[in-house]
Amino acid sequence: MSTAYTRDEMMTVAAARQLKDGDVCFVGIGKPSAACVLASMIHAPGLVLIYESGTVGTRPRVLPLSIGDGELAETADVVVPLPEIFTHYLQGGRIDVGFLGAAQIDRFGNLNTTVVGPYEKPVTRLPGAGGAPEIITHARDIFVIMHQSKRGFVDALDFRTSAGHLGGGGERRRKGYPGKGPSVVVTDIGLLRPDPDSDELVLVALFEGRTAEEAQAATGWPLRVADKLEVIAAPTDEELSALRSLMARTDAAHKAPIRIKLKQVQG
Amino acid sequence: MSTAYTRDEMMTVAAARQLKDGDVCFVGIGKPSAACVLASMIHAPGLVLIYESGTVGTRPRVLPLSIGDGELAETADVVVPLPEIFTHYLQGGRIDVGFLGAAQIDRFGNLNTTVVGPYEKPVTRLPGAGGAPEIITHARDIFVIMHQSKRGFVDALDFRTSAGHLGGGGERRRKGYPGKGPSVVVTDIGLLRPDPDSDELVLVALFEGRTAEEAQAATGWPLRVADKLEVIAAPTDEELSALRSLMARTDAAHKAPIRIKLKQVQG
Amino acid sequence: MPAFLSLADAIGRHVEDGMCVALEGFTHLIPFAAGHEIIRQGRKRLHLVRMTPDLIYDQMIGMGVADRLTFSWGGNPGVGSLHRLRDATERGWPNELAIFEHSHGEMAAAFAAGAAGLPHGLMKGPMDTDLPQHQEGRVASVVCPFTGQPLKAVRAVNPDVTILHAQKADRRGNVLIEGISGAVRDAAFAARAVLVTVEEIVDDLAAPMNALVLPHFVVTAISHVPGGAYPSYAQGCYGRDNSFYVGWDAVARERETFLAWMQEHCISKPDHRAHLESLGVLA
Amino acid sequence: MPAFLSLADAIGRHVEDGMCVALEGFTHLIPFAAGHEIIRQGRKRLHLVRMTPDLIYDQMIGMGVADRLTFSWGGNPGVGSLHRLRDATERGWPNELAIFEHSHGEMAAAFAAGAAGLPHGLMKGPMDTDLPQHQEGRVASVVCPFTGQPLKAVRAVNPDVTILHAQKADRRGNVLIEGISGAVRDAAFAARAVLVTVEEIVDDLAAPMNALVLPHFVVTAISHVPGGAYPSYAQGCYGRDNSFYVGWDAVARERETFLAWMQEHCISKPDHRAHLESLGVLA
Repeated sequence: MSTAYTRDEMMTVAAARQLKDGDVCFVGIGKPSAACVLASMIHAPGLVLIYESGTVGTRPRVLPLSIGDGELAETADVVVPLPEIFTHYLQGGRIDVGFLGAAQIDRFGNLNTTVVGPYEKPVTRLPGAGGAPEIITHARDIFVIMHQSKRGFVDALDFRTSAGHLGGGGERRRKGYPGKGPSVVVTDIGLLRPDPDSDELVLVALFEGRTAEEAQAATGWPLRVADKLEVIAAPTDEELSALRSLMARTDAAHKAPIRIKLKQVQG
Repeated sequence: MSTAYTRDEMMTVAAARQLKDGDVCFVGIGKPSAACVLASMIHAPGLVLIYESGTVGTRPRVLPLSIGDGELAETADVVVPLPEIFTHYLQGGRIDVGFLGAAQIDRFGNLNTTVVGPYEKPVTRLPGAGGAPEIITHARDIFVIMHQSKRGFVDALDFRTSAGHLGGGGERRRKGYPGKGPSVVVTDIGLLRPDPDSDELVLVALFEGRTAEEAQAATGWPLRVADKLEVIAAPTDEELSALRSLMARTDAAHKAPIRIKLKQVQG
Repeated sequence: MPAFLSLADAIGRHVEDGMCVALEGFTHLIPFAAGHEIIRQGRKRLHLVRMTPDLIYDQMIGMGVADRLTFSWGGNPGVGSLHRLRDATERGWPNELAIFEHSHGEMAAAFAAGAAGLPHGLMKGPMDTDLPQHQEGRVASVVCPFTGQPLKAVRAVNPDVTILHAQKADRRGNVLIEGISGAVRDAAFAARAVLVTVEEIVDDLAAPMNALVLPHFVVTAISHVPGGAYPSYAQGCYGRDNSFYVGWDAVARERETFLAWMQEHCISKPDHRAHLESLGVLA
Repeated sequence: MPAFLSLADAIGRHVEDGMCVALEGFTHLIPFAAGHEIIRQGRKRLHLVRMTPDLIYDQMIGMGVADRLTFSWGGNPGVGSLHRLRDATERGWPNELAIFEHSHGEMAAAFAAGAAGLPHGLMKGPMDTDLPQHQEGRVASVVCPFTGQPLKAVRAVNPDVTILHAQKADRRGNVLIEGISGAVRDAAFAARAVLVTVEEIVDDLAAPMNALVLPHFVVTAISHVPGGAYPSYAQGCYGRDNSFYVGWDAVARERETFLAWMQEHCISKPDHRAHLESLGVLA
């Protein structure tokens, strides 16, 4: 039996477990980053982490706050210009998994990170696309991580920033997307996976102590539940202690004061 | 009065004099390279030499045999991937002068480096285009250096590898080429420049001791001669001694035996 | 060869009202000092271009220097919204701001095409998103003449001026950039003029053979502005001040606190050194 | 992660008759050892791709391994012709050789498009040359949808196998290339399989942050072949043997001397080390 843990910790651990050793993973900032770094510290030491800032094969010891922290460059196998990440790595078909977050997701795994409300007169203006449309198109597989709530799991997106399974029923495959699209959505309640025929996201697994009703109540469409629901094991002591020390190191690093020593002109 | 010198030396020195200090120069291998390196050692220390191998701002102490000798990389400000040379530097409009040689040239400065005789059944198969078609299109100005002979200065090219002034009479300008095309052809007899209206190459200058008749006899079309022919001064002692020591260093370097020490696997 | 100018002179001579200006640097090497100088000099109606607007564009937009923004991700990384950017787009304060939005891949393609002298770049799809409805004249469908495959054409971006921060320049004006470079190389080659602030001016760049060096003939002016990327960072010189990014959220949330902060730390300060002193971040 | 194989195994497993194979490296880091191994293993009907065929393709073509050649400059740099290439194209010896000719800019665009997963690259013109008459299906005119400007489309090149030589690999299979790199990065990313011969296998590449590194997941197999670029060179390891290039002219001019040389120095030798010994170039 393991220690007490938070729902956030469970979500991050479950997300980390999705990654296989040796995967080449295009990492989104925030929760995806925590999951990927955690995986690389536990069961997937050969996981290759690529951030869109241009850092390839990076092994950060603390989580980056931004997608371009110095930590990512210092621990990378190589740092390349950002356009090369999009042409040679992503569009060139070198990425196994893209790991993304979003503000809204619909039943077919389409994502919105652009705007809530109308585009021209937004209720909430979100940051926008970033690299997500290209990641979701080209990475062979896509994992999504999001807190489950009716605000985020919506019946209809306000804006489709990134194409998941489109209208479902194999539309994405028929259109010849290079990558297969979102294959799992990790939430703070459990896991959703697309139905192989309809592409509709189905609740397939629950974290210990969570219920299907809870998931349905947190979803803006009538969420289907798999006949047989897997139960996800609680975080192991190893996972929890790795995650917590990662978070502690990260907090300390982000709070460390920056002091600048100005350089003078030589000679 | 300067020392005795060869026609080749005169040609190289005259070519070098065409270059202005500070020019950004895309350098072809062979005679163009000798002229450019010589210029950078004498009157144009700020000449920026770019070779298509990717070496930018190189300052070779010996002439490269190939366009990608290590000397070019070791003395460069930076070495970039070759595609970047063609996209960012050449097509991007960053080159002042392209300095080229060729096997054949016609009266409008069009060049052939591909084939003598028919393309499918060649009499002589030449190396081909290399970067010349792009250099001649995009560099703001083009200098050509070639021994003058009826074999090289032809009435009609067997193959147009690189576009000079096309059919003349401003055709190149009308077609919107980014660069203005060949503005001078340096031979072992003198200098040819295009007529401002017809674009036809006209003999405008002679080296000491050479004659217009000689030039006409070495040209495969009826070569026009400018009303007033400039006479090019003989190489100065400084030019000759710089050129000769450059050539001596180059000879020695190219003859130095290579010995390889094989590296073993570590550990 | 570039001119070596004070930052005030470089901005004064090369950045004019109404210009298209890109301050680039992807999280790393963001030219904050140059952005502040543009604010101090009161430029107006700029068309700002940046993949990630970040705090420097939040500040510039909040101070009313821009009426257009081309971008692909407009947030405070790892923190939340850019409140001044949102106030401008959602409520037109301090002025209306037209936005030209892209994905990162599109912006990279647009800069790369601009750098290569091409009118557009190419991307492979499909990408069924709602963005193209808002990208008229900037994104179009084309067909490969060899395969018949549909492709996306993205119009090139060619700023009037690109402004960068870098670790070093040598005395001939060559600029060395080490670490995360984002789209800075392409943004520089795409621009008509390139201004660079640097941590150091040195006799010898000591650059590795295959480093990212902007050669001097691509650079218009160089200004010696140590600390010029703060609160962004300069690899090998100082780290990113993540706590500043976190703290900015509260400063920028309301117009009044924002204006007061800008007055105290930017407008009233003669230069970047004084700005850094006012923040207490000098060692 | 790439397999660490002997060169004979790497070629034996990954290069098949009839494949499209690019041995790249622009003057620098030309994979001579790998080319010789392909000759030794008697591959046939290869479609060889290289910007600059150089002596290694002269040798391979003369030994009859290829029936197609895609290239942009086919000479012995600074020396003259590639006599075996000319004998093949002009007289069909030892077999007919179809040539697919480009300019350097086109080849660079074709490799870059291939690396980026695009079916074609773009170039700006105009370029009124006679080449397009011989480039059917490889070069086409297209029009920019934004400006109406005519552009040149160049079909992507995607080799079945790209073969490179490099200074170092680490034990995870990351490959470091220093110095002139030509189109090697793009030729590698454009290929379905990538074989690399290296001077050294090390624990730590000690690569500068922004170096040219091929990450291990792009590399299929690595073979430790010190001296594998000779008579080309490996920056920091050994220089280009210009005298070999000069001397090759006389060797390759006649079929008999060529065949005798290949027999003595390549075919009859078990591996690259023995080849180098036979040339007397080992220190």
